[in-house]
Amino acid sequence: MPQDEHKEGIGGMMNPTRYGIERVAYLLMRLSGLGLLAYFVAHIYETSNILRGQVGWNEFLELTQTTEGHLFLAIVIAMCVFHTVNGIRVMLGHGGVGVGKPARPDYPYDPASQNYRHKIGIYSSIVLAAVAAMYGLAVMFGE
Amino acid sequence: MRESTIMKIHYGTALAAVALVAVHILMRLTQNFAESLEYESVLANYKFIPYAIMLELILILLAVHGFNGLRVILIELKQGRIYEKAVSYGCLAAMIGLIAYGSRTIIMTNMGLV
Amino acid sequence: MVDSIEFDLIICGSGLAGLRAAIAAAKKGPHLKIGVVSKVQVMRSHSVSAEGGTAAVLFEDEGDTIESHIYDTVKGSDFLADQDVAERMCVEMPQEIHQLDHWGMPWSRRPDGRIDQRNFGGYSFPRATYASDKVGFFEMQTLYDTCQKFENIEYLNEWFVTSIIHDGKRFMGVTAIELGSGTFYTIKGKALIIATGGAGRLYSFSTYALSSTPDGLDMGLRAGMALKDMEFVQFHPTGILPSGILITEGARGEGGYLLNNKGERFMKTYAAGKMELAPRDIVSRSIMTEIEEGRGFKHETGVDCMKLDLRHLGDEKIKEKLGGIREISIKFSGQDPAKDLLDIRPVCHYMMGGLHTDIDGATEIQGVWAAGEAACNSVHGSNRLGANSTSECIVWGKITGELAIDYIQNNTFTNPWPHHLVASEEKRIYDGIFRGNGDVNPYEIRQQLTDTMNDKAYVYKNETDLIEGLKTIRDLKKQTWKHVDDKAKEYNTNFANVMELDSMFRVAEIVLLGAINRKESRGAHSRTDYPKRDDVNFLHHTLAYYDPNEPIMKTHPVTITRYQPVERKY
Amino acid sequence: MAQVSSTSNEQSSTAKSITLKISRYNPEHDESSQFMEFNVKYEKWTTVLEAILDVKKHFDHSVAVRYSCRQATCGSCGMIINGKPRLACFTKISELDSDVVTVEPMNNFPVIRDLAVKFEKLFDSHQKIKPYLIRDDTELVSDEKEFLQTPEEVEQYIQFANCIKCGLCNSACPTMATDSSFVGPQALAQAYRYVADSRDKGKDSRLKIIDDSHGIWRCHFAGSCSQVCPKGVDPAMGIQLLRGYMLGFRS
Ligand SMILES: Cc1cc2nc3c(=O)[nH]c(=O)nc-3n(C[C@H](O)[C@H](O)[C@H](O)COP(=O)(O)OP(=O)(O)OC[C@H]3O[C@@H](n4cnc5c(N)ncnc54)[C@H](O)[C@@H]3O)c2cc1C
Ligand code: HEM
Ligand code: SF4
Ligand code: F3S
Ligand code: FES
Repeated sequence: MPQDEHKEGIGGMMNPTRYGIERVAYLLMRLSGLGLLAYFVAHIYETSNILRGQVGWNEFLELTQTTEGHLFLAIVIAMCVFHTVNGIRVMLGHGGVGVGKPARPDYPYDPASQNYRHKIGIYSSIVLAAVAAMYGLAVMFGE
Repeated sequence: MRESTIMKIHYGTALAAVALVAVHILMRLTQNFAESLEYESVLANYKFIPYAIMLELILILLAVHGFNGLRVILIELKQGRIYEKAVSYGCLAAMIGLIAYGSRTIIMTNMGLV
Repeated sequence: MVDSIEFDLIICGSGLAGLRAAIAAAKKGPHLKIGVVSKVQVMRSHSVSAEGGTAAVLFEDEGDTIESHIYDTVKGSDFLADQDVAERMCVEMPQEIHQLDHWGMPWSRRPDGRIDQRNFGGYSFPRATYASDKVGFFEMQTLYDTCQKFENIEYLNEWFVTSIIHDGKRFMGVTAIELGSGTFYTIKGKALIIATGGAGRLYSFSTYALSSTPDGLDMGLRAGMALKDMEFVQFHPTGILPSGILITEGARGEGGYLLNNKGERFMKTYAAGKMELAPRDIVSRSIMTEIEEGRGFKHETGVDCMKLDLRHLGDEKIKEKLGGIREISIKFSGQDPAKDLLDIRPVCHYMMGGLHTDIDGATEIQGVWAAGEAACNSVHGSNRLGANSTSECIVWGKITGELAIDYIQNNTFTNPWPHHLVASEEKRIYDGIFRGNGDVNPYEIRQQLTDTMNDKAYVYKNETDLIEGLKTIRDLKKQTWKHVDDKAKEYNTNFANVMELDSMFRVAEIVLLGAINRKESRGAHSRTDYPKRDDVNFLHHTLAYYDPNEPIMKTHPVTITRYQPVERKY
Repeated sequence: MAQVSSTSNEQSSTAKSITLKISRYNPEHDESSQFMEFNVKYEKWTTVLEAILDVKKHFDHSVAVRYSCRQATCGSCGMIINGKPRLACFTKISELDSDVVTVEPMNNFPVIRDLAVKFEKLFDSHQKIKPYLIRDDTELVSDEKEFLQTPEEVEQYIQFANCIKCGLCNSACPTMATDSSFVGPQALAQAYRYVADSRDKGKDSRLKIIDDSHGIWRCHFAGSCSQVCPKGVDPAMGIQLLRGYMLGFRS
């Protein structure tokens, strides 16, 4: 029997409740990345319908121009905005920008990398995503 | 390929995509939403060569970025030489497949083969 | 058959002494196999707790001298130190500090980039080299990390060594239990370095790690070596309440005051010249005298204590130089040294005694060396100065590591393996302890033993107390505590704990016997019934040998080279 | 004369009590882990480690737990306490604010028994990143003095040198939760500790080692490592700064 490594597993990886907003951002980043990938593949397929001529295109368009379709699109917009804005934050972070400067830590320890700059980044990506989704809904349903 | 090269590409594609997707969406927004989706206007867009080139670029960038992202998630979920090789090549194949399929649409539409 | 593995050199213990020895040996004998065996994971050793500093003369250009370091050490020892040994340490130390620096030690620095030093008790020059207040921790890290370079060092993490195997003259191997799997092993080897550290957990109020029990001392004792000067137990003046965790002497080195309940710096009565920075034995006695004369405080646990005042140092200086003790006092005692007075009390902190070795760290068995706190090469005599212990560990770690390699390379090893000794050791621990029966809780016995030591052999001692203590301990020993209720093999710490207790009994007895025999007051050994030092009758070391009935006590001369004993005044 | 002895074991009238739930599991014998409950008394300063040892001493000698220094410097006693990785000796019962204290072995480490876990992988990863000064003259030749290093230069790495190898960060990290080959925040932070040391010249060789498909790139700046670190090491910062070198943001 291979040794049980006692890993926390996917449940532990996904659990967003324990380590603050940074861990929520981590999870949303993953989910939105996957969601966008799925949408992207679907979108390529969708647009390929143009090859079927005007009738084919319109047929397909009708399938998506429903309430569910619009809601789905709104989520895609949200994911896209979140993933993009948070992606920029993450890239800056990965490059060492805004993660604080090394310094003697004083008890009680307060890790400099978990700072307000990045927290603001996370919250603003969430807010922007929500705003974008609402704007999208307004446009789509506003017809 | 070294992991750092792959990841630099990942970040690079992301950055480039930010710009291009922004243009893509902005162009959609210059028109009324429903109008923008009308067959004629879509087709016209495809026929406009600079726009078609941009679409092709977006296609490549996002496919590379997205499938590499998928690869990252998958190799973190489970380890093993064979599995990781399968994931890497699988993602590469899917990436190429999607680019080919998308390019077909763009090229054919652009050349007026519809 | 008992499972067996083999090394050229076995190092038992992975504290500062053990790791320094490992590096010295690995460098000198790159083709020899070195095994570091430790009952805790290698870098979890007690040495990580050392806080304040490591003594060495670095600033001869500013007036410090090696000579002065030697004299301070000898005077601090109340003239019981072997002076050639003290000299050796002081001469070797400066380059060891620089060697540690070359290996990556994060020493605290002066603005010009040179290594900084701070003041410590009993020195006539500030020569405690420090790295904030985590000296031992950083030294351990530096040595551990440097060890990672060497491919010929292997680490046996969490192996409990139980005995030393030799053929009457020459070392052959050790027996050990791998705690993880519970397997009993023989580890064969050509040479052994014992670096099992101090035994401060003989006392219940102690600064030591919970793993600091006298297993190594007892192992040597049972193998026929002598324990030397065990009656000299150092009590550090400032253990914080209620845990007993150390507040480093560096706190006073940086300018901290000791206050009694009149708000006076009472040290002016006892050592006006050095005040709070008198050697530890003197400060601890002063605190106890103050308490007995009614000028102490009561802690909320009901224990008498004294106050340590660091407030005038200011928050910034405390954070910079005493960050570790700031964390400790806020977390464990709820007292912020920048705002509150700390509740402190003398606490068991160091064993001057240990396995009897010569100046090279060689023991009485060929092929066995001892280094660090487990050894007694008599560098500290009857009272160690702060910061001299990590120095000792490093210097003799290096010396013994190199000598052991020389010995291995210059001898042939063909003697037949003494199977019967392994068999009898297996019987001793498995039949005698693991499968033993009885209904007395060994943990409660251990508590009573350590409480007895605390009550009867504390800062001030006297004949009645000591004899009573010895009697209590012998009575406790007779009870039926030799059994292990945990029957599993894997990670059986219950088994290890009972073996530790077994060794504690033998060593505690020697501490008390030594103290009873020494009818004088010298250094850390302070008898109210014999308050004066007696150089006529007691200017000698105490040796104790194993005997199944009662330890055999002997004496050993002190090496005096240039400093004749004089009255010790600060 | 009476000299008051042990202090930590005395129970004053202020003692309260909690239920301590200890995860028990011996992979050699048991199918799965089970909780055993004990009622223990505590004072405001009692740590979780003391409570566990209290159980070991008085109720059940067989509880398997690793400990040594009891002052948060040796890194032995990491475990999951009420759902989060913490040091048992550095967590007071009173600060948990709960009537039930649950202790489990750390995640992402194989269990040896009960609360004790195997550390081999952490030690191996640590060794892999070459945790020592790399330059030609590390071995002292007789009369050499120290390498000069200003206090400001020390400040560049001292934070990361505080790591006690307790493994809490590895236990909290989301990548570690599924990736058995990831080097982990502990080792990566140590790689940065040495790279940032002005005395070191081994940056390139270390960057090469961690540039692996299970190396530094598997950190997504989730930050959980820094949130659980009991010593203020902030591995997340070290890792991002290190990656800054690899991305060419820093030199
Ligand atoms: C709180 C505190 C602070 C101190 N501060 C200072 C200071 O500032 N300056 C100074 O100079 N000195 C200081 N000292 C003293 C100094 O730290 C110690 O004397 C020194 O660390 C001892 O190191 P060592 O290598 O001899 O042994 P230790 O570090 O105690 O190591 C003992 C080793 O032996 C192993 N071992 C024991 N028994 C067995 C067995 N049966 N089988 C296998 N392995 C075994 C243990 O696992 C451990 O690895 C301090 C001491 C304390 C208690
Ligand atoms: C347009 C702007 C985008 C930016 C700035 C961006 C940025 C990033 C970044 C920085 C990462 C790395 C995250 C990490 O390592 O923690 C990432 C991951 C990922 N991205 Fe994007 N991305 C963008 C668009 C997209 C799109 C459109 C898709 C879908 C096709 C996508 C799919 C993914 C996936 C699947 C991942 C892996 C998720 C993870 O590892 O957490 N991204 N992105
Ligand atoms: S970085 Fe912090 S949490 Fe991680 S091992 Fe080191 S001390 Fe523990
Ligand atoms: S939690 Fe893990 S993902 Fe990175 S920032 Fe810390 S290593
Ligand atoms: S016992 Fe050493 S860190 Fe907790």
